[in-house]
Amino acid sequence: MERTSKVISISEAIQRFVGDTCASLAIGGMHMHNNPMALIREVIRQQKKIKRLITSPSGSINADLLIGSGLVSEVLTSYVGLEHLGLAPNFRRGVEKKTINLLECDEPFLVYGLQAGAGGLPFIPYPAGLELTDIPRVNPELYRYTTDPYTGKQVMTAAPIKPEVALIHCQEADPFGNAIFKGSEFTDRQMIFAADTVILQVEKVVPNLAEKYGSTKVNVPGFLVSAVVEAPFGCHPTSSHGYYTYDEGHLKGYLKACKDTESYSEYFKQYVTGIAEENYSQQIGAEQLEKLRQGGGVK
Amino acid sequence: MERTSKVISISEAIQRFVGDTCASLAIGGMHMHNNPMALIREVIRQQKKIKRLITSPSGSINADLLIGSGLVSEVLTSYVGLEHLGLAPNFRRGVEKKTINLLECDEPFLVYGLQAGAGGLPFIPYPAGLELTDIPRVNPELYRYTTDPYTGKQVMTAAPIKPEVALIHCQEADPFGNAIFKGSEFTDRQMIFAADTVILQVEKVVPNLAEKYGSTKVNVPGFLVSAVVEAPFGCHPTSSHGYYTYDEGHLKGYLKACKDTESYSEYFKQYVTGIAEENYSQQIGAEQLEKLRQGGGVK
Amino acid sequence: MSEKVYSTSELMSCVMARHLKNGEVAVMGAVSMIPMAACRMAQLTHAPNLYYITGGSGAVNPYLEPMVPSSCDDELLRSDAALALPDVILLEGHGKRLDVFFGGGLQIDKYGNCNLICIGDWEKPALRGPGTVGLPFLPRAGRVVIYTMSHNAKTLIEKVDFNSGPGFLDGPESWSTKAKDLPGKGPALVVTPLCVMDFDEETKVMRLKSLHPGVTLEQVVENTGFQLVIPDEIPVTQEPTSIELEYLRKVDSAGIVRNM
Amino acid sequence: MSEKVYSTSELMSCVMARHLKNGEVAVMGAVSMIPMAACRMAQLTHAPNLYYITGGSGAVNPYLEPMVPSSCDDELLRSDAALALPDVILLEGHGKRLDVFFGGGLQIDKYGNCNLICIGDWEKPALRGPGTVGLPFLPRAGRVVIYTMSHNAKTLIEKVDFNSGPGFLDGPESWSTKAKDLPGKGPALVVTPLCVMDFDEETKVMRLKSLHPGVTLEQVVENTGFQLVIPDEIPVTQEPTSIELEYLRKVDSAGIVRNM
Repeated sequence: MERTSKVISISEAIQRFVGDTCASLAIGGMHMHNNPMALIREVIRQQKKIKRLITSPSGSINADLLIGSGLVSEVLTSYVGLEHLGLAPNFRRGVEKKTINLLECDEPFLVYGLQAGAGGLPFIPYPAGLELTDIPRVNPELYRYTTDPYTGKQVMTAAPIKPEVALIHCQEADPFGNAIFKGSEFTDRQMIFAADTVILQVEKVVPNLAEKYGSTKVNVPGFLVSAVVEAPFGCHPTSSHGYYTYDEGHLKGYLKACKDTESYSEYFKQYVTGIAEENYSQQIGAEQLEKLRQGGGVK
Repeated sequence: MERTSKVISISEAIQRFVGDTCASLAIGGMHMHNNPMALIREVIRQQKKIKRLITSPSGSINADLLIGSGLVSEVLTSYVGLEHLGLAPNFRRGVEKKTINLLECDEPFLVYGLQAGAGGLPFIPYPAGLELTDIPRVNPELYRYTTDPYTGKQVMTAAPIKPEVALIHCQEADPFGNAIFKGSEFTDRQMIFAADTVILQVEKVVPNLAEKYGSTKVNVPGFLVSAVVEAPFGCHPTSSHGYYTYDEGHLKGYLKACKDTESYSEYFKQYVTGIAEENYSQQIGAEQLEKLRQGGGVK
Repeated sequence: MSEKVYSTSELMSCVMARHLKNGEVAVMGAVSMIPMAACRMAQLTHAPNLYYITGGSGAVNPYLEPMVPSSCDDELLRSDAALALPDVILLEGHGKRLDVFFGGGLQIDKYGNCNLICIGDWEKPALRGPGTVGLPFLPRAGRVVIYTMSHNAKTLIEKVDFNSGPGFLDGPESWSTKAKDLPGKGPALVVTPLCVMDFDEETKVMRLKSLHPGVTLEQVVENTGFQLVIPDEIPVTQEPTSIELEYLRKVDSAGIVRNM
Repeated sequence: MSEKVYSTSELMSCVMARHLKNGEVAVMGAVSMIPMAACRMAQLTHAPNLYYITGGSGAVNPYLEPMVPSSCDDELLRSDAALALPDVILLEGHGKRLDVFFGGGLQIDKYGNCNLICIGDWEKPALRGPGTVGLPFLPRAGRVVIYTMSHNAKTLIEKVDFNSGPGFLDGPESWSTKAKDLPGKGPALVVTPLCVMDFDEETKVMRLKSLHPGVTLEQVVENTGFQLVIPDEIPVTQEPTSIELEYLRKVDSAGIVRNM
């Protein structure tokens, strides 16, 4: 008997593994790096509704584009922004105009919560001092308190996070879902361990991945992955660590396009809803992609 | 100005960084692999008393030799044994004859506890079901209970573990303590993150470690390390992943020597107290070491 | 009885391999040569999509051939992937990641509880065991496969002196009370040098499933320290097929399992 | 006033670099070009044993030259070591690992509390900020260095609308009550385009420490939304030395800091 490959097309992956209303969707990548944009664009094309969107400690265009698509009801996040390029326009507008519900949290909440979700832990208690912000006050559903049985003191807790689906970008995977992060892992590996269903997009499917890098570098075990999608340059306009850098011009263009409805819907048509994901690279242009491939470190 | 090297001799490392009575000593390595034996033998030579010894989830000759030296008051462990070669004679005797105090725990206690110690967390609550063993009953000091604030249920907790000193073997380090595990990390990296003071023994000091392996493989940051000791074959008779395999004959000889006081003190004289660590390799013999180097995988 | 072309430990490996289904995820701890060989063999025969993790090494799907005795050996890192131990603990705690957990003990009782801690009272043990490592996770594993090389009345006993690897606890009532919300379905199979056993659905007591070739019912009853459930019909454990043996020996070319 | 051979952001980098001691460990988050350059420059000048971690990348001691703007860039992985983000969170939670934590905010108040969440009421914000990421760890960092490119009365205010990065809380009393057992010593330094500030030991209120060359006291007072502590003598911030500038520009050959 042969092992079953998990490599399928991007449209099939989203069709099969994301429900029409997704209870909670975690999206990998941090700032303008390793965002699983190919999968995210396809989620928008297929108009999957997202009840709760969960970002890494620093969401970027991955979250902002989804929010801008109008598919997201609420967001659990500690940051959505474009780092040195500015604020995230759709996130900002959504929160200010209350078209999305915000579950305000901090970075450790996401890290502890995913850890708890991954390990079957009922919660994670915070180190002392982190209860001093105003965050627990505005998120009493998720931030709670219990007794430290060793000192008798009250401690703040993070709730477990168990995303229904996680969309993650890895640089390379074998056909069975075993995968690597060439550069930083961010919280992507935690999302993989915590989610019920994981869809991986990769730059490249590599049959003998462990031989190529050594097995200790391959720290995503295939049995946690439901589908592998090959999507070269699939992080564009964000970077893929070790493959290519982010497209600053495109990101700035995005920010500009977000300024009014018309130009935003033009952006949407041009890069998301108006084209199949298979044609996205072409839309950006081979020359531009090659330039981005020249940038970025740690090849 | 120049960076300060942390590379010192083995005797100086133990002298400077282990008190005459060490409140808690964590020792790395799991089963017959990556045991920091050179450091452990030196601790015995310098007759450092150990109030609490903390093992990985599977201690081996590292713990058994220390216990056999009479320097250990109590042990926090979930296993001390020689895997397929048999029980650990000094551990067994020590517990049966009550010459050591045993803090009985399970593997998750050590992993959760080190995690909590490393991260400033007050404790880690267990997943449901792990309270069903008899262990919490015999270790009520460390296993406690609190309320899950999300469900109202009682949950068992693991106490934080913060070793005063950790003795760890890494395959390679740079002079500043940045280090790698070539093969498995076991819980050694957690011990490094949880301990107040870390002494590393390495097969080799490599100046440009991150260039050699890529920085993401170098996941022990130098600022957590107080001293680096170069000790080639320093894990003998256990293995060093990626460098050499364990010495089954020697381990069997050790088990045999433990059968009576006379032969044990002979073993001690021959390999521990009777020689300087610098002469240990010679005592084993170059030919035998070369044979072990041929064994083992993942070079 | 004709000369056997396989050893008892090889037969045990085959029994375990057959129990594993394609697409499952299995995990094992120390001194697990028989389950390791079983997993790899299952992959090479009927279960190519089986995943297995060899204990402390964190190796996922080690290629094994040739296999090695230690569960933490670097040879195991010739594998599909490798996890740091804390990640394996996450998987074990999660409750829905691992379908099969291989366990065992110095003592195993009629409800499938395992003891790796001590014989006698914990305070004054007659024999101190090595410790329990990861066995407390058993109630969170899909199902538990227990094995031992010592099928005798001291190992297979009425009640463990110390419960360090929970099976059906004190039987059906305590199981349904204490474990009702847990992800684990409890012990499923017991493999010894004499026979294969499972558990009676009602009473949760260990039940004879098949006798190994050449072993009599009396032998099993005599060497079991509690009253086994004995069904009306007791088949003989199917001998290793030539294909099974071919793959098992490919995996175990050094004869580590064979000569146990 | 003669033409300056350095930019204000370069001066800010130098101020921060001088504040870092040899052997310390520093950490920073997003949009941290000035602190990054400061750390690397300090390593190359007076603090070769300084360690620094650049935010989400997990990079330990990136070689930087040439530096890049994003805190998660793979260029930063040309470094001594690199940690997965959850490991950085362990270090931040521990309380005794990090000597210096670089922070900032949309608003910074007189007690050094920072706000990255919103301007106005959280329920109906006039401006929604990006979010607070790791700033809640501030009370567990050895000391906090705050910086902002906007020294004006809207940024430096009496009290933050939302406290997402605790400084001295509501002042000496609340600090000594709520933070007495915490490992952090609170905010230590504030660096802006106009001046350097520290905190009065007694009142915990921000105090002018030095004015950047060419900046007047009036300018600072006018652009600060609360009553600063003004000492009797106010030195001028020491200009970058030629050695400092040489190393800073070696690190920042692309002029990212210079042209901020």
